[in-house]
Amino acid sequence: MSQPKRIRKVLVANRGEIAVRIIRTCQEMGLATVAVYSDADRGALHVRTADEAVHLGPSPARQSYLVMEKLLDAAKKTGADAVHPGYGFLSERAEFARAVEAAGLTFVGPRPEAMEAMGDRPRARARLRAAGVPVVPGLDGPLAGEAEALERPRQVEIQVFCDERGGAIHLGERECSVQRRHQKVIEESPSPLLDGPLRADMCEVALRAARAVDHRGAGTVAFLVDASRRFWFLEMTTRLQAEHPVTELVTGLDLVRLQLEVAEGAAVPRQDQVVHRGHAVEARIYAEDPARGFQPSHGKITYLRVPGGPGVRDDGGVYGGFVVSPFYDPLLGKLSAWAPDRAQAVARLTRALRDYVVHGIATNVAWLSAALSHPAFRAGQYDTGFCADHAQELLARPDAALEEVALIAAAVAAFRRDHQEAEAAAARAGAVTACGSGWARLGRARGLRGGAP
Amino acid sequence: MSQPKRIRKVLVANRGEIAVRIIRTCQEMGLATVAVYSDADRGALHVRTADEAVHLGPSPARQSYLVMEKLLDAAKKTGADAVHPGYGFLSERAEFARAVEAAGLTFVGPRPEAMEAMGDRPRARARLRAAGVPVVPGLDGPLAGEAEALERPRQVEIQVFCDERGGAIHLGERECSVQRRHQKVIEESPSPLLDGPLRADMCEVALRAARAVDHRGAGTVAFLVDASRRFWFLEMTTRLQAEHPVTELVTGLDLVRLQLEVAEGAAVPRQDQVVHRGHAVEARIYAEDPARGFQPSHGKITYLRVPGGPGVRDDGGVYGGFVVSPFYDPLLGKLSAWAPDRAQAVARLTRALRDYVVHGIATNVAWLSAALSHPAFRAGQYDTGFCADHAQELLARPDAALEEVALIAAAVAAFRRDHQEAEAAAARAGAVTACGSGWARLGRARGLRGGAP
Amino acid sequence: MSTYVALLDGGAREVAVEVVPDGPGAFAVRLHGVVHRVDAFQHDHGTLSLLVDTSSYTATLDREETQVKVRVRGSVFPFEVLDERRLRLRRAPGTFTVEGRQTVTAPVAGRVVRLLCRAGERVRAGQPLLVFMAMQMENELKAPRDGTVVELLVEAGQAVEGNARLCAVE
Amino acid sequence: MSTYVALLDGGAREVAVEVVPDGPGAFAVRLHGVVHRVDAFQHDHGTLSLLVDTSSYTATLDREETQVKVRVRGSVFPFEVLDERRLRLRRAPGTFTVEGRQTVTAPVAGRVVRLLCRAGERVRAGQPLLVFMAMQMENELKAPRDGTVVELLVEAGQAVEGNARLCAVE
Repeated sequence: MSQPKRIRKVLVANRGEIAVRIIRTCQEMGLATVAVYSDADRGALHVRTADEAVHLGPSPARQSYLVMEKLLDAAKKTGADAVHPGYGFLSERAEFARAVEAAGLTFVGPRPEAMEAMGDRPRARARLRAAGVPVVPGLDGPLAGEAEALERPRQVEIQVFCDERGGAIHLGERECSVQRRHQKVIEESPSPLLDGPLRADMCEVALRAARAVDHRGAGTVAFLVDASRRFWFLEMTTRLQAEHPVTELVTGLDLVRLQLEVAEGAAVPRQDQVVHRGHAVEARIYAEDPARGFQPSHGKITYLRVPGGPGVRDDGGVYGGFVVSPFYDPLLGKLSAWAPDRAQAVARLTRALRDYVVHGIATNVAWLSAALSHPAFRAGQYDTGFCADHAQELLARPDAALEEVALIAAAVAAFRRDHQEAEAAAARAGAVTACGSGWARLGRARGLRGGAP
Repeated sequence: MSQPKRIRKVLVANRGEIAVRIIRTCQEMGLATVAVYSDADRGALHVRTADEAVHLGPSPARQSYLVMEKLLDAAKKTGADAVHPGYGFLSERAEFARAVEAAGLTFVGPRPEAMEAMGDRPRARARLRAAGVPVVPGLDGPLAGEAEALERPRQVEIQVFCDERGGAIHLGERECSVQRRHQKVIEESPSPLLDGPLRADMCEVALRAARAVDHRGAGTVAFLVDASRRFWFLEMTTRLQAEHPVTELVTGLDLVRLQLEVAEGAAVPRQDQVVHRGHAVEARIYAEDPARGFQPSHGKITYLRVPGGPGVRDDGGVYGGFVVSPFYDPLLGKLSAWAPDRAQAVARLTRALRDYVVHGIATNVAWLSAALSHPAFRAGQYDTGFCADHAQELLARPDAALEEVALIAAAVAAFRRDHQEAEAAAARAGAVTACGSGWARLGRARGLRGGAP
Repeated sequence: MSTYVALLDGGAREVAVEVVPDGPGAFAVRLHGVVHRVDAFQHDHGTLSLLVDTSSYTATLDREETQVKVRVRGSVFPFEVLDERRLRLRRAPGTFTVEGRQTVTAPVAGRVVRLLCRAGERVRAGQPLLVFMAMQMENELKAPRDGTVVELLVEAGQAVEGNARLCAVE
Repeated sequence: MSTYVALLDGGAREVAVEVVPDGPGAFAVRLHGVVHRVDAFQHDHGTLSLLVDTSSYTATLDREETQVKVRVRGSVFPFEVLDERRLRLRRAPGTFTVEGRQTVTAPVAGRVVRLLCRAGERVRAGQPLLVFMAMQMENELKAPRDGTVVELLVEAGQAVEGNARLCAVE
């Protein structure tokens, strides 16, 4: 067991919303932060939020965020004493964890051996089966097609946390069955499927799995649950998950703080200190166009207004004025809602999505609202087939009742435009100082009511 | 006891952040909403957020938000069946509550008699003294100077909730001692001053006061607490308080939902169902300039970015592009943070304020950060004299360590400007289509790196 | 009063909307025989806050020539909006192109900077005919239809009044 | 390389800052004898993201002529920034006003639209001397100092090259 050290400056080896998320907790803990960025991310929010920032290289991740030596150089240059990998990129590369520790820095994550043990899926499954963990049937060899092996499974994941001192706790489950092409879109905790005994069973098995690989820090044990409520181990991720906010909302814990504390050698809380309260739902806001086959959307976010109010949490990675580039995952941020019960939490998230305004690029906000409002989702009766089964229903169709409003809007706008053009022609007097590439612009500047009372 | 009715459409007789706050809960409950607005507020957020909006009249409140007949007309015109008064404006005018009920609508608040009983302070005090409530000494007659009558008091308020069926519960306290000229600025719950026995005593007395005036709905019983931890009744407000979010964050309850449910005749939860968890702090974001004697600041908000992340709640009443008018309270919104303990909650709110970006008008954001970072506040040892005692310390002074950065910024900006002017002179070729009132503008458009990767 | 006609469902449906201004930002709008009182407020990030009678909506308009896409509460409506003149042209029997002699006039008083066509020249619809300057800004005036420049009434450098006839295409 | 001098504390302190461009958005900046590598990125809502060596700052600049207020992390620094030429003028012995004959030249090639002064006329600093047009835009050129128009070298309508001498004030 390596001797954990006090952390003072954290290099966040990631970008976007998760980098911002990690920096926020570091700031609350009084830790200095170092961001890294590629060419495309010079103007990104995580660069502005961190105390320091180091340029890695060209925009493609393999020339920047995935180049271990560049990250280690950045840590050295800035005197960082810890590296938080976030999720994706290098977060599950044992080689990177090893290199970080070899450089005398703290890797905020599991030991490289545990990462290797879990990274090699067939071996991991064998090891877990030996430890008494039920593994998805008939899947000792193949790496793909797990979800297809069971009929209409649900995907339920248990958040675990282990420390260097042998402490291991769970923080309950996350229901992750709303997936589009294996990409999670909506997550919630608790799962509408689980009852007390099933939850207790799954959490116990999850801890058994974590112990079997000598896990340290945050980990997630994913299970498939079939229609008869039997469950099988699917995989274990040895890092923070994107959907960790739902667990934070329900337990009141800050998982990034816990990660950093465990990395410094602190003990995890006792299991009986973890108290669950209410219900949380998270929706991932993607820059993609559901009407065009969910094609990613790039370009400048010309206006952004995120919702707030009771029980709403925004985990954003962008800002108004930011240019979304085609190089990375199109996740703009995550919007979550907490409430005392599931119905209120879903209603709250639906309300909040209504207030989420993004101009300049396409997003999946309307699709998310449709998904949350779908009867199957409202009833909590959905599985990993939800998105595919209801693909057509979830595509926004115009609400016929609003057609009149749209007609009025178009007619009033046309009237104003015509009117302003006429007005502009009469407005030559003050024209010398006007700026415009045509006459209409002058008219618009003078003729519009708006922006001032 | 009037027969409460099912509420379907709520007219919110208010503006700004509290109107938006109320509308949000109505949306979550599936209730239709009606906003009202003055001339200055045509573009306000509450008008855009509500399902319907009715114009009241000119900008001054006495010609719009304070004109009872106009509000009743608006309710009639839209078929609203309930009126939520928010705070301020008509919220504590018994006459208004009476007129609303006379029109056959539900007033979301106490019965007019209870409002009158509390509105007449000397009589209220006599009545409460008779009920065994300790009243600020030597203050039977005068209405002003309560805080001055005690030496260095703290102001601690108990949130109570009563229903039509005789149910009365408390939701714990709010510490409201950070006040500037009797205007609260930062509130927290629980109070760092109270221990279990003192809290139990104060809550019990608060419920006695509420029962003495036959209160219904949300109420707040304010006490002054002296250095020896003795407490006296100061006043009772019979409406929602601006600082209710700290109570919501700690109890998990939605106070506006509770108000609406009680107005429909529902019972409040049992006292033992109210569970307190963690600590919450709220800061009020004002459009005012601390460097100029806290003079209100008006004009267009040219850019707004509100913070998010774990434990942060934004209750905003404005948006980027909104014009803050001089007619009303300069409160732009409230920023709150929750965490498992006080130190983390304060650190979290401080972190969030760092990310609060408002351009175009002056705000008190830097002042709030200074107040939260002050040793007396950090230690929880402050009273109603805090703002005055530390007035000089709380005014932001430039951090000398940043002078070099400012010099570099100014020099680089000057260099770019000069460089662009020179470049523009050489850029005549493509000039015919350029838009600009001077040569420099053309150069800026061409010469700047920014906004795109 | 101005009347607009919206073509919906690719022209399968046609709806007339009459607009009468009624004070700053206010309009009376007749649609399907019902007159609505409409208050329109333009937010500077490009959305229109509309109060239709008492109902509050936020509309985003995405316009390209006469085609417009209107987004209201997550619903998107694509249609074409024509004013009376354009509609009349559209309704010319048998064709949907601009017919007859089209005269190009000065939009405001100004000066002809440059001629880009000659009398008798064949031009395509949209082709620039001359550069016109007013209020210190140059604009190209374009051919309203395919055809021949049958009249050219001005020369480069000439000052003209607003509405002055400049040339004609037929 | 450009050298700027910042006057702080109302002129009581004077700090020189040298700026050398070093690639797109990048600069080498010498301050107090230390050279910093600076990367500047302009956000379109008017703030400047600055990476000074590795440190990340957001600066907001509020400029009025040579006076500038720079806000960094809640601290506001007011100072005056002069370039070398302005500094030389400032340092002219005994006075801080512009001295000697000042020649007004054409900023770029263009045309003199109108004269607003006559030779021999007394003018005040900042008073418009003539209207100059280039790139389809008009600009007023102003008197650099109080004094007399001692030379007037152009007339209305005249086309001139960039840097052409137009008039002089002394």
